[in-house]
Amino acid sequence: MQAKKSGRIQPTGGRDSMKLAYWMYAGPAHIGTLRIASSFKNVHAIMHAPLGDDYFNVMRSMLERERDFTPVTASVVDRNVLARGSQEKVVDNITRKDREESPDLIVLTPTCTSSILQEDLQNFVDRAQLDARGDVLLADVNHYRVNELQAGDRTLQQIVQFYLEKARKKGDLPTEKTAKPSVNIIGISTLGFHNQHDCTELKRLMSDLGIEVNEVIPEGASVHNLKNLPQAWFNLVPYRELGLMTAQYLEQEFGMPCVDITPMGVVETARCIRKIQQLLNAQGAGVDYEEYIDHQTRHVSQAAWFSRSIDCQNLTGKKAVVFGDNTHAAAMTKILAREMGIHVVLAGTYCKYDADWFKAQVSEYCDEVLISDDNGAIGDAIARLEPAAIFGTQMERHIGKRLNIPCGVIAAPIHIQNFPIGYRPFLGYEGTNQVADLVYNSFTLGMEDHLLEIFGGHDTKEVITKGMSADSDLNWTKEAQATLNQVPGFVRGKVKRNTEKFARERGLSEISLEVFYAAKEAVGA
Amino acid sequence: MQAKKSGRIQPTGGRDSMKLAYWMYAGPAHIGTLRIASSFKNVHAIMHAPLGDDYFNVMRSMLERERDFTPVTASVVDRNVLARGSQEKVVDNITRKDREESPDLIVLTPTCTSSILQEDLQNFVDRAQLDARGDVLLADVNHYRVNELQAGDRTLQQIVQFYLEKARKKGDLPTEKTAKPSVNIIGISTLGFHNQHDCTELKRLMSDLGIEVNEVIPEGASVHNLKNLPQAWFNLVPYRELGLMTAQYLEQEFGMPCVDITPMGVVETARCIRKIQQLLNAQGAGVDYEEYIDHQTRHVSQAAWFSRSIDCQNLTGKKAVVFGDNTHAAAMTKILAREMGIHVVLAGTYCKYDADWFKAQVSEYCDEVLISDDNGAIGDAIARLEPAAIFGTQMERHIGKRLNIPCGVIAAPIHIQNFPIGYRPFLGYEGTNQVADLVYNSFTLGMEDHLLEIFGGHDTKEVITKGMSADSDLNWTKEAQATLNQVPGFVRGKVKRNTEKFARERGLSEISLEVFYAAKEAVGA
Amino acid sequence: MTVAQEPTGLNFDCETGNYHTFCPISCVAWLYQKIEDSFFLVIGTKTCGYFLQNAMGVMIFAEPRYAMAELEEGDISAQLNDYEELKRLCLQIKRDRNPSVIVWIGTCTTEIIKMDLEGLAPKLEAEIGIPIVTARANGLDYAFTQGEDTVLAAMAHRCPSKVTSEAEKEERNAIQKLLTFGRKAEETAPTSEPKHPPLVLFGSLPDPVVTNLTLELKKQGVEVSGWLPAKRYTELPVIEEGYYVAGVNPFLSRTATTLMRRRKCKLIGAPFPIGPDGTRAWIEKICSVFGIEPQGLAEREAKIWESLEDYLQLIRGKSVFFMGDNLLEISLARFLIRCGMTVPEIGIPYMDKRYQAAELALLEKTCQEMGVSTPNIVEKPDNYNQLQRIKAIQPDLVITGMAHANPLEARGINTKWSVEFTFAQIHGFSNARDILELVTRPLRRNNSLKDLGWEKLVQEEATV
Amino acid sequence: MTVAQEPTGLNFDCETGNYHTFCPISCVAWLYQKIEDSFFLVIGTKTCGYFLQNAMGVMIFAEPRYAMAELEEGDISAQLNDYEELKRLCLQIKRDRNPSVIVWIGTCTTEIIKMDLEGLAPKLEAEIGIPIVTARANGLDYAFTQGEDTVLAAMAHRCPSKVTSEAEKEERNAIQKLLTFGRKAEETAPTSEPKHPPLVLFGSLPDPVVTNLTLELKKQGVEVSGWLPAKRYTELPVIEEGYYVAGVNPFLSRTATTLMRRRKCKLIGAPFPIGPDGTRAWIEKICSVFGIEPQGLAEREAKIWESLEDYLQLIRGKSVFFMGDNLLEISLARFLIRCGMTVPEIGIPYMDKRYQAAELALLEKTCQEMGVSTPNIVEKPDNYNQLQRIKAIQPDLVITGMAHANPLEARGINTKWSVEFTFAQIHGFSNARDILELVTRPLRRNNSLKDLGWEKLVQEEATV
Repeated sequence: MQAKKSGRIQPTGGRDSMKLAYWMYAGPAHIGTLRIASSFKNVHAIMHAPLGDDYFNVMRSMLERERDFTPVTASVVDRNVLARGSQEKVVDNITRKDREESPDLIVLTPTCTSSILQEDLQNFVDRAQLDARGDVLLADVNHYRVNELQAGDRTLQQIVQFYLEKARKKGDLPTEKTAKPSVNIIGISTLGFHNQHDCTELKRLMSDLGIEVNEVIPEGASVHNLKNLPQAWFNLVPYRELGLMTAQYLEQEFGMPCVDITPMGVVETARCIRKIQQLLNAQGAGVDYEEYIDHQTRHVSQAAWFSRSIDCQNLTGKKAVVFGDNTHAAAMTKILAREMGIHVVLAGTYCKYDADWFKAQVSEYCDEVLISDDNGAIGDAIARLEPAAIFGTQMERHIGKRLNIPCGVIAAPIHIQNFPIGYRPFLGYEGTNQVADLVYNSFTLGMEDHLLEIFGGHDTKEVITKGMSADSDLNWTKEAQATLNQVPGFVRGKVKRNTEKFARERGLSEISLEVFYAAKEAVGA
Repeated sequence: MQAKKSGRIQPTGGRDSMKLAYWMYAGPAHIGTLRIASSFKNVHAIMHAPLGDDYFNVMRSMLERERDFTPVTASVVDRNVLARGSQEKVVDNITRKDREESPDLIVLTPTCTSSILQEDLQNFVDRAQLDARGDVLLADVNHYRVNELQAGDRTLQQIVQFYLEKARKKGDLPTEKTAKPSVNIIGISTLGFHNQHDCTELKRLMSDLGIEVNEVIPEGASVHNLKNLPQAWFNLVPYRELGLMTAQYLEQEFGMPCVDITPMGVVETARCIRKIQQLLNAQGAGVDYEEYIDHQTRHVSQAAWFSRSIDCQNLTGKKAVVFGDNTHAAAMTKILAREMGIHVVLAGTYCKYDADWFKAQVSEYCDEVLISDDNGAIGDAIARLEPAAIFGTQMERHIGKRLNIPCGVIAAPIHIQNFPIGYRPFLGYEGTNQVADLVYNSFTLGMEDHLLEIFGGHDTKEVITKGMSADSDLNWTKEAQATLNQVPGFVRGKVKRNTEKFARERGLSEISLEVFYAAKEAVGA
Repeated sequence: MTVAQEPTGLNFDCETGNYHTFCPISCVAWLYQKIEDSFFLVIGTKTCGYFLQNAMGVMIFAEPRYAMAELEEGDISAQLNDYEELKRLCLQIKRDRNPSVIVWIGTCTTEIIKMDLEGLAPKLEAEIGIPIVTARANGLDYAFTQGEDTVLAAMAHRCPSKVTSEAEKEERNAIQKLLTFGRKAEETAPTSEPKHPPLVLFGSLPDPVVTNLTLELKKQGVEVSGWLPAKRYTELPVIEEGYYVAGVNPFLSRTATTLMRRRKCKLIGAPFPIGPDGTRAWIEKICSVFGIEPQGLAEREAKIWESLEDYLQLIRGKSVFFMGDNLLEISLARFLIRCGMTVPEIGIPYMDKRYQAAELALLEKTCQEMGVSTPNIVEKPDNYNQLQRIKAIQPDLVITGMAHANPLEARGINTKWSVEFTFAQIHGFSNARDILELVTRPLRRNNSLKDLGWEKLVQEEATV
Repeated sequence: MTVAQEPTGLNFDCETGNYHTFCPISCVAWLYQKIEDSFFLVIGTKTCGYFLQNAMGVMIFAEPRYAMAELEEGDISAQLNDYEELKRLCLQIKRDRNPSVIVWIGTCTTEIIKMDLEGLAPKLEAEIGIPIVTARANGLDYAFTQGEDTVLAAMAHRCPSKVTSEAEKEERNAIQKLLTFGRKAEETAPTSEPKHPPLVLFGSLPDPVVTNLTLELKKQGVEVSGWLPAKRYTELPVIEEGYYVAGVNPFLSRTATTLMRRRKCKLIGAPFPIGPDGTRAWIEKICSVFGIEPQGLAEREAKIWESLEDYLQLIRGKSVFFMGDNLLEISLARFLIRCGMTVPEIGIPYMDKRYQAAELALLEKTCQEMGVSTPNIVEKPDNYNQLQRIKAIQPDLVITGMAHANPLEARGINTKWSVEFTFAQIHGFSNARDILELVTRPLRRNNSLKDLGWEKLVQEEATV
């Protein structure tokens, strides 16, 4: 089937309307597919797309400081290709790459743009497979219905299923479990948020627990080894966004149990380990990890002690906003609220497609839940709530910069700062330490800035009264305004608002000193 | 001998005059002594001092988030004690503590204040020793001649010598070397800059090299084990400020060789390992660490690759100022200049007592060397040089905040941020990773602030011209000023200065656009 | 004078032990901020300087309006001329900062070497043309907050006794100006003479608290003529013989004595305006001296108590142990007992039973009314002995200096830093919430940890 | 027209391979900064938006003056009315930002679904009262920097052809104003009519570079009447039939054609003012068209070369390979050959031999004069094949897109990002240093690493 040159795809019932977007929390679908394909060893992706759509290669090379060429080639769609149809070019490029680099697998994906052409790409793949020595696969995602995260989840499942079915057909599928308890770690991928260090930490954790790591997928995995997946005793899916579909497939087909508790924070790490213990013992392992958990909690991880220390006491009741992907936003909300006594006024996620899970996880730990991928909505919420700190993405970090609120970055979209060279896992026991530092530094460096602001003006004889926008329907007397100006900058906005609310409720149009103090007594403004 | 109640101590030839001090890079001598004493296990210090001088306990408890009570007790000197003489109180307090907690050793130290009394404290100690079951020792330091670092070095040596001589007298001194190559790591102490993580990293390094750790002192060491020190094949002194006197004593008395190359940075870590190899092979070990060094450099540490990567290329030739203690300032200067191609315009140390070593280490890697403990001088130099980044102490970080220059903290004076919960060594191969992150983030976060500054003003239709103080003897025409204002903020000061210099050299009193561009061409302003 | 008699129902003890407080030179950390045109020069050793830099958490403020005159060996050994050395530094300060006053803070070292600061200051002041105030805030004689006492006592000497020009009177009366600013002309035009003798309050409080307390008194018809210290040295209040004075802090006995003996003022001895009970008692006492019948104070206090109920529920019936640090202990204990807590022990570095007489009497009365036993008041406690007592008593909360907080927490004992009460705004009706916010924070935090089953997390770590 | 003939001595090749450049919508990243009262609306998919956010490194600027109109499934499937949808977004932009112009950037998607932006814009412009300019900066037809070409070509239509009021003339002539501002009245009072027909320059350059090039021409007696684009949309230059125009960037062939064909301007075909050689040639060509004898240009160029000597020593005799990215390749190669380098291959996404004719001729001449062989010019190169050639040739430097830099460095090949030349200030005499600063940086850096013996550090890592 040739490209429909006349444009518009068939109506599919979509009702979303054009959106004004300044910022995206998750990338387009093909990014997810490419992350999976290029995480595997010796897998190549062919991107059927116009010039300029192949910036995935730039992201991988620059953000991960990757030493190797990214195994993704754009089969360029230009005006000529559009006119002639792209089948020949795509098939040529697949077979050419098959010859040039002998990949085990070539994955073909369009982008949002080329998917509009509604070409029969499966047919392209079938044609190319005739000549290619390696496998050829069309990534099966709808580029307008799913985002990067969902597409990645789906592509990983698709590749796993492909190789397991292939092995089954060949009668090449090992059926026995490994002798010792073993695990597949599913969902570690290139351009994932701190994935590399998390993976190291998870491997250490498994080693501590006496569990062999059977396979880690997709990062660094060979598709030839996928057939060995069912030999593991269980699957561990640390991130909710990537790997669950694969784990579900493995559970359905091979009855493999799955642990999908993210081991982030002291409490959740313990819960994850206990779940593993339960699954292993159900298979006759007879392990007891309680002593290990206790030892790690009290002596190895410093996070529990940090929670009890005076530094953390001073954070008690401070307000924080959390925003990110499901995995990190939910885990962070629990850590802040449950382990550190910090008041989470809002927890939010941009994973709209999985909102119910998020709400169920965080509702008891926060005042408000926000499910949105509109950065303006999050910015407005932060400005309204004026938290003492934010834990969010790079976007929230910049919102915080504008509002002068410190922000610790806890989730993708990824940024080069999320590929530190030094060891910075978020998961496992060392992860609890790193998170404790992040929390502490976010609050205290914010406090330091405020202190500098307060004391900075006292250097000279001339005392400069710090200005504040008199943007209000209420009239502040000079003395009340002067007193308000003495309130430290980081709570001044809140005091002002509460005082005005108090005045409005009482029908006062002027805020005198007396009103100011009365408000403080009444509402703790 | 009773206290000389009438004040002033005897002239000792000191000629220093009263100093106006806003900031101190190193603490007073007794802090050094207390750091050593409280690093050991089951050693108690008695501080003979007025109320308020015992803030060491606060520092240790707060900065290190120490769970245990700091084993330091102030024997309070007040008006009554002054009047009656302090011997009885000091002796009572020593013997009381000996009873209460049975420490192996009690170290007595005065502070700057009480040392003026010129009491015969050795006599107090001798008296106390009559009743005490544990050992009692007077820290032998001159509180007006040496600072925290020198006092710590001396106290460690004094304690080591005390126990080695004691063991020798008792005929209790093991003389044989350990069967396998072994090392004493000397100089890890409480309130040391990232010492705990450095120690972990050094132990891992020694383990990788097949070297047993014989003793680590003073942190966590028992004085009973000091007699085993000579069994090690060599001593490793990672920090120049603490441990060298001990190592020299051990070399003189027991012929133990010492490695005093700080393993910080890829090159110096390799040099340190090669020196160890040489010492071991001289004792017949027959080790070859070249392959290990190569593997670590190329595959484990990411720092060498970072140096070659595009991120680091963009730092080439950028200007940096380095300031800190000898160990960290020298190592950092070498890393920046030699491993990263960064232009170190000034390297400085506050370790005035050891200035020659510093000059010899860094001279070839920087334009200028500054030996000073006057924070004003360093601040002025930074303001003059306008580097793109600073690597210094907390003081320089604050200088940088004022001047809007990012600063990575690389040296004491310690601050709670230098006691991270997450793993952050400066030494060894993981240290190279952490340092690379520090360098990269310092430069790029600085750049980010500048970019925000540049683009921040473009949000609305109204373009606000960023002000700049017209503080100059030269007259800038409006158009030249406007063009200058278009220069990015972070180099504007430099461009302005160079242009004015150019104009002055040519006797021009007005800077027109033509002069502005002529200056750019002539001096690259 | 109006100071009350010493109470008798309380048990006082003096351990004269080894205890920890911050050095009295700490006071520069808040006084330099309070007096905006001042410069504080601490004349001492590296030990003093390093303390200010580290323990006070002020290391982040490069070049604040205070510095160390660091005594070197040459100074100690008297080889150098103190006058010339201090002149050099003060001229540098004049050049760099040009303050309205330089406050010399003497230390233990200047005491021991008997440096004659009081003798040098007038001569140098005349020579360089900047007032120099000297205060002996040394650790041989004083503890922590008493440093403020030494400075205010010294400044009490500098308050003018008569103001000549109207302009100066205007400047000196800055508080009155602030409070009337913006009012209609007719309201203020005939500067109504207060109906009572002038009243000056002493004690360094943050400006909003100064305004607040001044307003509270104004509501009762009491005009405050001035505060010692004022926001600026040039605005120190006029003090004439016969003026009434009242303190707002329990650690200002020396200032009180100076005002009484040297400036011939009449001291109003009252409980301190900390907590709604103390604030009410303080206002009532001042009113009573001036023969004013206070209006609506009981209702006012009741309303505040009502607004505190959410916090009170957290602490009622719980015990709090004061290790002793900042001399605010009696006032805080009295308020917390009124809140429903019990107090087994109040450690305190120094106990002036005369200056604190009214506060001690209120404490005793409060214990009776609340039906709890009176606390044991231990002057100059021995911290080691206290830790043994804490281990035995297992109080619900220990208010302690910074050195002991983390180790106590590690042993499952809730703590709160005493120093926070020094820096927080705790005076007056409105700030009662802030005290309870601090007091309840460890309880709230550790409650939430307890729900998790983490209580034993560090408790078994070690024994006291 | 004055465009030179196509040169013949160069070898051109077209691989039509799979190559990487940035998407042409990138141009919004610099154009929204250049035109300060503009708003750019990119009408495309998530793929476009994520590109702008990530690859252009602009993710840190929340809410800059550009945004995505993100096409959702409903838009693609034509269920929704494009006009209504765009109107909704543009009204929102008007409300939030109130720009002087909204530039619609069409993308591959709008091409494929044949969204009629050119048809919708005039209607919407009339309805909402803000000019709407449409540009088809899509990747089907254009590469990277050509995005600017599409925008400028569209804006060329919007330049007024006649100015009525004096006030508007004043505004339109902002550059002239800038240059004469501050001069004495008599110097400027009789607005001296230029001695040549009006000249308008086109190409987006940072303001300091605009001023610099304007000044260079002024020195020779050539007045620049305006720049396309100007700092503000409201200051777009007047263009009348017969005006002369000259481009400053090699990727503006469509703008040049539009100015010639639609606005009846005369194009001055010159090498581009990049490097001292190019800048001199550019000025000379403009002067020659106006019959002006340029003064002191040879000395000027010589002096610049002299000042570059420290850099030249680093690159003389070294080879540089252009993989091809931003269409600046010919100009940069010509300058670097003049610097003493050799260039085996110039990859370039698109080669307009007519518009670049003078530049190509200068390249050829430069090669002859420097005695080096002419580069192989490869249009639409195949990156995989290029990597094989690089492996064979082992050039001293590869100027490449961001995707290939780190892997090449890891294999011991020095690289420089081509994109940096797009963003740096490289035009005119003064900026020649900046080009060499960029070009030599990897050489200087890797020299210093080489001294360390670290060369083989990653070279053996893998083979190309």
